[in-house]
Amino acid sequence: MPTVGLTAVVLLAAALFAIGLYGAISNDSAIGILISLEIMAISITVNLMGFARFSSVAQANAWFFSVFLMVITAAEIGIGLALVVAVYRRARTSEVDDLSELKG
Amino acid sequence: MSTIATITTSFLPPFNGYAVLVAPALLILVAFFSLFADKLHVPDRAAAVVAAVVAAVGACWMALGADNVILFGYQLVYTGDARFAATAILVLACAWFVWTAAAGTGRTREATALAALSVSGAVLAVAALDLIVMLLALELTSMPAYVLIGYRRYRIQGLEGALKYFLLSVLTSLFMIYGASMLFGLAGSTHFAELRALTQSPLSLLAFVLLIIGLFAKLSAAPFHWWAPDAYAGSEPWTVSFAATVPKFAGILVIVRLIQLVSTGFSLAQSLLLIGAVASMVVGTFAALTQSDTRRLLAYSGVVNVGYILLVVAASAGPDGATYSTIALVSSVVYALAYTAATMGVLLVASGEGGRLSDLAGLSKRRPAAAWCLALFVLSLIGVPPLAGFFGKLELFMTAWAAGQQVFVVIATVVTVVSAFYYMRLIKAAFFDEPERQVAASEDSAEDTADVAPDVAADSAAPETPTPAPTSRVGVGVALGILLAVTLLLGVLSGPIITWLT
Amino acid sequence: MLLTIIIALPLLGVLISALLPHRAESGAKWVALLVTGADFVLAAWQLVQRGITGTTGMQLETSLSWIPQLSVHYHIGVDGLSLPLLVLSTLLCFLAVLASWKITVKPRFYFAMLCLLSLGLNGVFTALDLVLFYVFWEVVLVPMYFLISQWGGERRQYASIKFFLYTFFGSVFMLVAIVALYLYTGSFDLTQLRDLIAQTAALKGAGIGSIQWWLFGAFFLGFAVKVPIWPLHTWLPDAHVEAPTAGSVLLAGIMLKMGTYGFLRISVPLLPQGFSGWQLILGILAVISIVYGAVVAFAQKDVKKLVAYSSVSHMGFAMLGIAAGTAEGFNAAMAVNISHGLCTGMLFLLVGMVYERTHTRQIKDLSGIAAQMPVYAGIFCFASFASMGLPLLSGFVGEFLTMVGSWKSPALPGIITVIAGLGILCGGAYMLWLMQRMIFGNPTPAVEGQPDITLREILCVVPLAALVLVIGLSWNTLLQFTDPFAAALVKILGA
Amino acid sequence: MEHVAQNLNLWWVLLVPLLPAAAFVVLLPMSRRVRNACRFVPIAAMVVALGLSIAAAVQVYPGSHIGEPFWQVAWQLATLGGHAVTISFAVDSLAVLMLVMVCIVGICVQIFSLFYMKDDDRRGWFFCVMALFLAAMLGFVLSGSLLVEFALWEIMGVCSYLLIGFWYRDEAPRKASQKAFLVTRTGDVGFFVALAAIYAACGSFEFEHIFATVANWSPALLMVSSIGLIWAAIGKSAQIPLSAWLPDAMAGPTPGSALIHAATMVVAGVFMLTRMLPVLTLNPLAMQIILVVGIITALYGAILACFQTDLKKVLAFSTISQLGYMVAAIGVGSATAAVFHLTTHAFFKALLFLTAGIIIHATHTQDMRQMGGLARRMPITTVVWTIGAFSLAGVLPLSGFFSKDEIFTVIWHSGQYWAFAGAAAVGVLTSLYVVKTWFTVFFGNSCNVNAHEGTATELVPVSILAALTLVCGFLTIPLARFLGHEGEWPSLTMAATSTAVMLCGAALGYTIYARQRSTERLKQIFNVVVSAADARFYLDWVYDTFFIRPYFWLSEALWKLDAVIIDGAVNGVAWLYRGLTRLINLLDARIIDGAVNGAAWLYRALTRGAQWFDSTVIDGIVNGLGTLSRAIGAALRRVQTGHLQRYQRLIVGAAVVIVAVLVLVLRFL
Repeated sequence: MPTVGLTAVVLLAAALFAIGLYGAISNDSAIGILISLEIMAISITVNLMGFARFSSVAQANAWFFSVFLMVITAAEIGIGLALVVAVYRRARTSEVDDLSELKG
Repeated sequence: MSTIATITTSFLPPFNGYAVLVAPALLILVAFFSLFADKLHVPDRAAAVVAAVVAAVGACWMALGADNVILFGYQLVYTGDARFAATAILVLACAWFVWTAAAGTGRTREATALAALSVSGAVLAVAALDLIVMLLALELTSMPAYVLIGYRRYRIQGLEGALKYFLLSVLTSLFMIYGASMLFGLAGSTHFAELRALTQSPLSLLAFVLLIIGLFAKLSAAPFHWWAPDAYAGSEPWTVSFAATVPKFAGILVIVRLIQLVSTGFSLAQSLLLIGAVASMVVGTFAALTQSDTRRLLAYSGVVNVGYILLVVAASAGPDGATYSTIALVSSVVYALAYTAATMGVLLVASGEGGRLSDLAGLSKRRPAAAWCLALFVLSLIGVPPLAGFFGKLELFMTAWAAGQQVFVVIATVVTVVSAFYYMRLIKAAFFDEPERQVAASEDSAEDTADVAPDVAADSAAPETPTPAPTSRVGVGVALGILLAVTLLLGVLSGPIITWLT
Repeated sequence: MLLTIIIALPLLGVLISALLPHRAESGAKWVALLVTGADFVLAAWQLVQRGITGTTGMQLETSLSWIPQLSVHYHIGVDGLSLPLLVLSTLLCFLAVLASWKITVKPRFYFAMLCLLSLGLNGVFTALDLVLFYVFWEVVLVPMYFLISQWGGERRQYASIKFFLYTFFGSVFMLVAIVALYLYTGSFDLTQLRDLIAQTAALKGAGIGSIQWWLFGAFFLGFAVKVPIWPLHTWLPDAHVEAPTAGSVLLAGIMLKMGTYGFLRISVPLLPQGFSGWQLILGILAVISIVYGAVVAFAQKDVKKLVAYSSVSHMGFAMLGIAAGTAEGFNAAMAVNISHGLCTGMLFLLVGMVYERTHTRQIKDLSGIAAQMPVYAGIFCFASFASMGLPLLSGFVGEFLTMVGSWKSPALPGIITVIAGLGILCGGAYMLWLMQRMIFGNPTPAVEGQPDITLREILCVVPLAALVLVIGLSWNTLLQFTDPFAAALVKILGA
Repeated sequence: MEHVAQNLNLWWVLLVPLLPAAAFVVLLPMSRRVRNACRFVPIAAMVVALGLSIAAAVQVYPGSHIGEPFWQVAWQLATLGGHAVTISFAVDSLAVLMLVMVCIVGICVQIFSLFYMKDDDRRGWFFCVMALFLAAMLGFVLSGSLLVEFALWEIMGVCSYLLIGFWYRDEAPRKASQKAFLVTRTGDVGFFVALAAIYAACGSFEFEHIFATVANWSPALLMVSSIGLIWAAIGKSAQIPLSAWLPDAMAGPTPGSALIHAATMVVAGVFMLTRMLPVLTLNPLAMQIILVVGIITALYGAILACFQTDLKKVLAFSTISQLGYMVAAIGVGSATAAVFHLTTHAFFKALLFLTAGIIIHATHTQDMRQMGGLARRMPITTVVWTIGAFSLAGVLPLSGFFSKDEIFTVIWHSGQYWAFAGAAAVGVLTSLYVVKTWFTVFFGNSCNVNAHEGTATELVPVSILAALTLVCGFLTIPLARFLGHEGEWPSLTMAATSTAVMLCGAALGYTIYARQRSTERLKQIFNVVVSAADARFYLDWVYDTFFIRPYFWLSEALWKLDAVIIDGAVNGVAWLYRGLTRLINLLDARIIDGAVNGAAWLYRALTRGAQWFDSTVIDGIVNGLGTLSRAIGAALRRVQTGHLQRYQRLIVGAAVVIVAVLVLVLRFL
């Protein structure tokens, strides 16, 4: 079975990134947006693993990078969910479109 | 690794001094201490006092520390300008902590903790010479800022602003991380010096653009500044004064350092930065003209000021930019401090009154000293000599002009003249307008107590009515005094400061 | 070192009077009086000493490096041009403090602002480095803005904002010109700039359209707003009417001189070719200012506005003197500067006194002052005749030398001198018309029963009157300072 | 004619002007009461000054040509561009003569005003200003440089302003003083230009320096300076067309008018012309102008004097016409004739004015129609008035005859016969109005019953002047020789012609006025001339319509220009902004509901902005830029709708646009 090349992995990562991006833009509910942001984060990790496996880059660096990336994403999700819950408790909705009081 | 050594040693002599990290470490300790303050039966504002002391000590430590400290194998390098930036950030933080200790309303423990974390992140970010460290430090700086914007949990605007700020920032920082990962993949290493050697290919160019776009969003530079007005208008001026200054200062340092070291490889870096600069200046000025809310006005003024800095950075990113890179770095750091000090000053003065311009009405009668401080900060923002704003702008425009961006400097001068119009409205409000209603509490604070929904879920325990500790005028005076000193002395002492920076 | 003391002394006044405790508010005026008085004594002592030894070249120079990277130096010095102006500035500040003895609204800030204004003015007249000059130029702007906006009349807010934006607009162009000069020659220092400019090839071209011409144009905008020259003068009447007495005295007495000082110190010596291109334009605008100011002054209903427009007309003479480009012309410009400062300072003090008593400035409400306040009427007539340009008084020195200078100047046609002569006539017309309506005639209810001039008020006016008489009688007391500078300037233009 | 040695040390002559100046300086700071008390100080000063001038006259006796000073002092006023400018005083024969004349008249007037002003509470101020005026006049006469002459010339103008407007409470004196000062200053504009031209030509103001270099002046410069000097003399000596101020100046106190508006100040113009004669003679056109102006003014004054009913106005117009004579004399180049007439005129005109003062004081009115038959009640005044009046008319033994005859001969010898005819006509008219006033005031039905003779203090100075008028006639020769000119008695034929002219006028006057016949019939015949005369030949009307009213209109118009157009452009911004925000709100409703992604919307907004911007530019309101930026600002704020989704789309849209732009740039780079 044909070996999977670097370009294939990068393309996969790019595709995943695009899916996540589209999800973030078109979603109405905040939770939906959070989930799609997570997909984008994962696509970056796939990208890193692709480079680690196929290109001559020092593998250790790639692993550090992806571990730190996961740390960052975990922190973001923690804060994101806290905010969404707080908003829900206050405004009884997590639909982003309803939250348009601040403008101008 | 050898190439890194040769490049960095070419201008940075090796010197192991991890002592420099004392400041961020202390700050993190303070954060934990303030989080558990109620367990230790310590009064609410004590945390802020401790944080202020630590920030002051950290600032002196940084200022007097040795030069060119290299840590973690060239990932964290405290050159002259990094140390100056760190000192500046710690001075700003100290002023903020003093103000919180003096006049912070309601629970300030958590705010102190968040701010301490954010400052430690910023202190690290200014010295980052490695992609991973940079990303980590930037995230550490901005995450507490999201929460600070939404600090008043029981106010929907604050939370809405925070949510918007959070979602948009995460989206753009994911762009940044994606670009960084692509660059890492192509260049094989995350260190800036390695990235410089990167050959120019469409893929690497795309990655670099994404990285820069992420940084633009962090700085609220135009096309990506949408979160700033809503985020700032949502929350209290007190929290905005921190969120609008320290993360932005760190972001400026990072983008300047990045462009200085990496941009030579990418010929398009200059045009990208120019687009960002002009867009920010134009959009920021026009939008600010019609604002009636202090925080929103300062948000757009922030966009404009970042536009000026991007102009200088773009000047140094050009083909012959190398000669101007040091002056560009110096002038952008000096201007960043001048701008952030003035913005924090204005917002701290406004924190005592309320978010909208009309709340400032009659300030000169109620608090004449604060009104005159406000006037001085605004005059510095306009760029009237002998305040810091003028010297910052003078150096910025002269460097940009010398580097060949004459057309954009003319645009910047016109924008400065137009900016005088909307900045003067702050002075007009403070000195000329008469307060319409004598209601002491401004509309924001009235809202704090009004919309406490009765049927709030048990666990979030309706916020105990904030026992308003007496605002000590001395504390407020000291906080504004620090910022005033920065605004006044930065201009006059710009000679020695520049020698320190280079 | 002494010059730095003279400049920085008002700073002491600013700090002390601003930081006085609330209880000791009335002490602020004494502090201000002491500081400005000492400042004046020091400056006058220097003038007398210099008078004996003569002032050729720069005196009392001190030069410290301030921003080495941009080669900006704290370089100050005094010569024939700036020493008289410095003494006039310190004198007027002292008299302004004396005249605002009855200020009760926030006196601490009021006198702090006056001292800050005095600091700025001293700085402008002694700075020999373009950036330092620009900094002091802007520093003067801020206290004046607050003086007008906080202690002014009804439309003070509009007037102060307009004053601020007009001057700020002008000074932005001046900054651009200063930066451009730096980029061409690499130095901000006035003394070296002249030969640097002469050497740089780029700035060689003469006549319209050359770079020097554009640079002169940019400086012209900055200074013309301040002088004020005809189209850019509309801020002056509003600012004067709304400013408090002390504010108007300083605004008209000394701040208008910053414009002409700028021309004589920066524009003409540094950009001789640029100047030759602009000479005719300056001359025409100056003559328009003279006649326009005099004619419009005739139609004024408010005394302060009348005196404000008279300032536009008088400063028109100074500009005509500069535009002439001859030795008599430059002497005339400096003579008008000093004598206009003295006469208009006196007039504004006197108008202030009437306003303090009758609380009205409308001419139709005031008449018959001679019957009610004879001594005041005498002094007012003296001041009016001085500003009309009566011989044996200082007004005549300036106007006469302008006529002689502009006639001798090759660049200006003869007709300009004749029109300027008509300007002098119109000047006489509005002054006489004012005296006839305000001083003579039967006292109106507003003037009825007003007390005559008090000793303090006389003390305000007597020094100015004495100087007007001394300069009028022996021209040399003033011209011995200005003539070496004028001769040097003519040599530069000639070369 | 041997000349007196030039090395006389006459420093003390400078005391003559300094003494009254000292009196002025002493009197000025005094309070009103003290100043009224020491009114005598100026009189004492003048007496000493008279003594000194007579001594100077004796010292200098045989005299020398005009312009050759016996003694001169100069000092440096200032250095202009390294070139020294000096001012100086010079004593020559003309100066000494004028010193004596001015001192005599001054003392007489001051003694007269002791009584005349005794019940006015500001009499101290009157004497103070008189002292300043005398000091200025004496200094003016002695000045050796044109600049000093100009300075003191203007000081005299101020003194006349203060004296005319002495009773400033009433309307007439206030208006008259302002009119006088402004008209004279109109003349001074000419002096200013002349001074500038002369300095430009020869770099100094000293007379001998000017006369030395005048030969090689450029004709244009010569023309400008002479025209300027003539214009100044016209202004000061109330010649046509600037003569309207002198009749109105009669609103001031009579002694003031006597001294200033008859004897001294108004002749300053003539004196200046005599001083600058060497410059003027080089310019034939200028001499012709002077002659023409002189003759016309003489005619104008004489005609109008005949139609005046106010006693002082008659004398005012008579002064104008006599000044016309002097100017005409200079016009034909003879300085001595002019100076001789100036001296005699000063005496008899001062005499007439002071006597008029006595009459007015006695009858409490200035209107001649209410006077009559005073001869019986005031004999001495009548005798003295007759001496003065007949000298004015030119009756044989009196000084007027000789000086007028001198002028007739000089005009005749110059060959300008039209001028001689004019002069003769003026002679006729002069004697006409002299006889007219003589009859109406002193004879006919006496309607002032309680008119009483003047007191001693009034009559003494008047009689001194009368004596001088008698004596001066016989001094023609010595006076001429004193001025360095070979004088001779008027030839028989000339004496006969001038007496004939006088008798003809007198006869005409006798027939009309002696028998109080009503002059109504005469008025119908010459009604056009009479109405014109009443309006002073419409001179004042010309002033008003062509100068004063348009000046008021111009100043109002320019002030409106200032307030509306220049200011309007600046604060028009606020009004514009309100108008445009309403327009934007209208557009606003349609944009929002269009769900457009960020990039496309931005593009359309810019085009609409551009199209809208053109419409404003076409209107030409450049200051709309301020409003445009606010309008765009408002539009931009529309984009900030608060919807998170929109922001995300905007960010992504922006990123896409930027990448696209960069890629395009890369391809073409």
